[in-house]
Amino acid sequence: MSGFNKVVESYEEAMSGLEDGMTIIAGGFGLCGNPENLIKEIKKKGTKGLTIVSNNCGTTNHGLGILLHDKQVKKMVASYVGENEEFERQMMSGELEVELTPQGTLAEKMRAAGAGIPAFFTATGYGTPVAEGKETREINGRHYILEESIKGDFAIVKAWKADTYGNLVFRKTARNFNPMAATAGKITVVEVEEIVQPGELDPDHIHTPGIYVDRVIKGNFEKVIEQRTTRPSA
Amino acid sequence: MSGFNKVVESYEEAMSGLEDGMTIIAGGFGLCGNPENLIKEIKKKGTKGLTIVSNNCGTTNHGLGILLHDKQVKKMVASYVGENEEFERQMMSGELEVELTPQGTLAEKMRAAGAGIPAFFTATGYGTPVAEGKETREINGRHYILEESIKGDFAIVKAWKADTYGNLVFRKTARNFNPMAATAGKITVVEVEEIVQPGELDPDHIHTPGIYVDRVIKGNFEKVIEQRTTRPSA
Amino acid sequence: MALSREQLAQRVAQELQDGYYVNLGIGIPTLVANYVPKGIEVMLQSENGLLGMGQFPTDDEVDADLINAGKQTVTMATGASLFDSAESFAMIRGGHVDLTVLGAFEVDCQGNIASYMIPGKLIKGMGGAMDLVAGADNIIVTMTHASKHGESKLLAECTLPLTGKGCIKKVLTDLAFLEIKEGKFHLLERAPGVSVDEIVKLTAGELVVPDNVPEMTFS
Amino acid sequence: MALSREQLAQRVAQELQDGYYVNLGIGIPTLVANYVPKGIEVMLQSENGLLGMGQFPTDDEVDADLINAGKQTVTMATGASLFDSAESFAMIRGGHVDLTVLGAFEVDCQGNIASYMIPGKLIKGMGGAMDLVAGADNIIVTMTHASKHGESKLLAECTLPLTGKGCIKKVLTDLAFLEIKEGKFHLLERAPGVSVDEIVKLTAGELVVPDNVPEMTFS
Repeated sequence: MSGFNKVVESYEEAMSGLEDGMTIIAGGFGLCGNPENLIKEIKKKGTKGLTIVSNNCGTTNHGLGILLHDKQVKKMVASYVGENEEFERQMMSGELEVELTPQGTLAEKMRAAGAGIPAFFTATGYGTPVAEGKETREINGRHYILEESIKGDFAIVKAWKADTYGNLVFRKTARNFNPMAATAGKITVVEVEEIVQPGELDPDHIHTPGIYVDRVIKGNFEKVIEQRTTRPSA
Repeated sequence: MSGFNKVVESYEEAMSGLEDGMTIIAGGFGLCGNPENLIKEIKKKGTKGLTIVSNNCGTTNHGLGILLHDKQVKKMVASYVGENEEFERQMMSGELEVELTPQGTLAEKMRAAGAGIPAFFTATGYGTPVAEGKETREINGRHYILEESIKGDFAIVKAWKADTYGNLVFRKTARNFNPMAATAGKITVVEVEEIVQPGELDPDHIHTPGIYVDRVIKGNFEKVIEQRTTRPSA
Repeated sequence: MALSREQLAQRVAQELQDGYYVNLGIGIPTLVANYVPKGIEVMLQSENGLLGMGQFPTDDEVDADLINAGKQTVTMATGASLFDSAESFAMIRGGHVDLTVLGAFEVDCQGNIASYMIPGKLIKGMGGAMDLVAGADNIIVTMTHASKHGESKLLAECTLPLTGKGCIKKVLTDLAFLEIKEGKFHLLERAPGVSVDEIVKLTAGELVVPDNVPEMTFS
Repeated sequence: MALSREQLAQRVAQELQDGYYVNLGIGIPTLVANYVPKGIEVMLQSENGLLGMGQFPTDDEVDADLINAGKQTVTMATGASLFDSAESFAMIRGGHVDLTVLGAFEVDCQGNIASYMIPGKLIKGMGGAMDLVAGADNIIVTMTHASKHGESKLLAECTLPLTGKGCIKKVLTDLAFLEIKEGKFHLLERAPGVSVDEIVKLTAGELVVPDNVPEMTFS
């Protein structure tokens, strides 16, 4: 690697340095825009005792869900359990530690980590189990709780296109948590559908500047659809 | 106005409702990307006792600077005084109240206001005059101060293009504070170089979704350059 | 007669106003989109990063990269915009969404809502619901008035873990449309053919009943 | 001989490493861009919303919408990206910039820096400087060692309002390159032809002088 070329050639290289007990921030909303091949690489590596921060944990057989089978995950920080029975089972049985976090708070925690903000106040979760043990404060007549940012040893991200400098463009709702995740990893690894040369992406329309990105790899994606819903053709 | 059509035809209409003593959040970095015609309309209206939140106050004769001449501004919240002698003079003499705010903190205060975050911790300004009277806290061995969000009665914004629904696209470094300002106004007014029909802007590349925007007007722009620096042609 | 799911959606749709940005939760709220009154335009926000959600795609239009918060494939309406989750919740938490419609297990007359878990039985997670109820001024909760066993879901105090505290002001059930204020439920309308007595019987929290309770009307 | 402005820039440039993202302040720091060592690529961040700042434009290229933090017209380098001020300072405050170079009025041996105002005389404002010094691990302050009147600017304690507290570890003056640690200045290098005695005389804060203080070399 030299200069700003961040392209790596193998998934092994992409995830090198990942160790037992680390924290991983993962982009994706269910199976939409999830870094599916990076997740498969983690499964293959067999890394254990992971803390995973992601909106949900994929489905039972796809996405992050595949890391639950071999008990690679010690703790999940997520907003949603639904659509993954194994997640719910391990949570109910106490095998898996779970920190249920409101979706907006989760997105903001990742952004804050990347932006040097260690904590922020939010109304979300005030007076609910989410507020337990957290500082509360009344500001201008409204109640808020203090939430802390959340940083990962690794961030795993799925983008549509990258240039070799790691500038990223996302596509449609596959963007979701990916841009924030990209800012919150000590090492940020991105898999993309297409790698282009620097200068090919419009600078005004780069969603994630390359400064946040450490490694880029081109992958092939299955893109499983969770709820295929259609209307009849006219 | 009906449905989501936010286009107004006159600057008078664009700034209607502005009253003495209100707070205005303004986009722009010096004269780059500043809502110059909206500012001229405020001068024309002669509204007084304004609090203006903006990175700087234009120059002595352009941009927000023109509101200083007739003492329309009671208070400036800004990061930078340089390049505007009248600003410095009024500040030194005490005629103008000034809250000097670090540039990144200012951007974050606007974003926080739009995002429902009343306050956040930041390392910026710890141990400096900016920290005076503010709560400090040590988190993971680093010192932070608590900064509050800042909301405006009006936000005035300059974008490159808008569709009639108020979806915005900015151009190059004229983006600067504009997207955050757009989220922080009770009434957000945007002037643009071109208005297009809904559907003409690529949804993946809209910088500010129309939900933040109340009024859109097409303007003609002088675009004064503060420091024209060039290299010889090859 | 208790309202059908479709009627619930229809009644909620009467609350829509021209130019509203609306977030519709999973389930009954989603159906509201089918009953937008004539002459009115609304724009649907999907918290996974889409403003201007369109109808379901045809087979040819299906795109794995374009889903709603229920993870269903969708399309975009004209003038739609796409953004990341932080921006999406900035909109929601910053109070920019005009109307939020969502379901619940229980509400109480303090405006509390419980919707995301039943300890020991069911853990779905709150998803974006805690953000939605904390961020919006204008929320309509749609739910059945009572359980299948006739237990009221409109309580003096919620028994399940809360999704939000003191944030609900309007509840539409299959039997009634109610407002919550000053620590009480206030009966505004009743479903066609449903008696005030029945509503009183199935409302566990304190209920204020005015002299005249109009029936809902559907056009 | 005291270093020229160009030599200050040259010496800072020796600290650049391949792949560094760098923020250069107004004045001398800006000149660093002219001395990037051969075989090394760096990318310049301009805090008004540009990563990958290029050279000044030709007359034909001048664009009022493309300026740097000093409000000078600039161009973009290949692979540049543009963003808003919140994103720009997220980069800075989140510690993603590898090296920050900026000027100062004073620094002291506690790592404090003063650079944005002289009470009663001059108020420029801090601009992005407070964010830059609070956000970066790797900062080089460039300044003259003493005032025209021979008053040291490397103090035991800053006298002017601070821009940042305990955040400066490296200072390059026209006379010396110094490190700040454990509450002391440590002399690392001296400008060619400048004696250790002269540096000692013009350093008001406690200064540790090793047995051997090499002269800076310029290629």
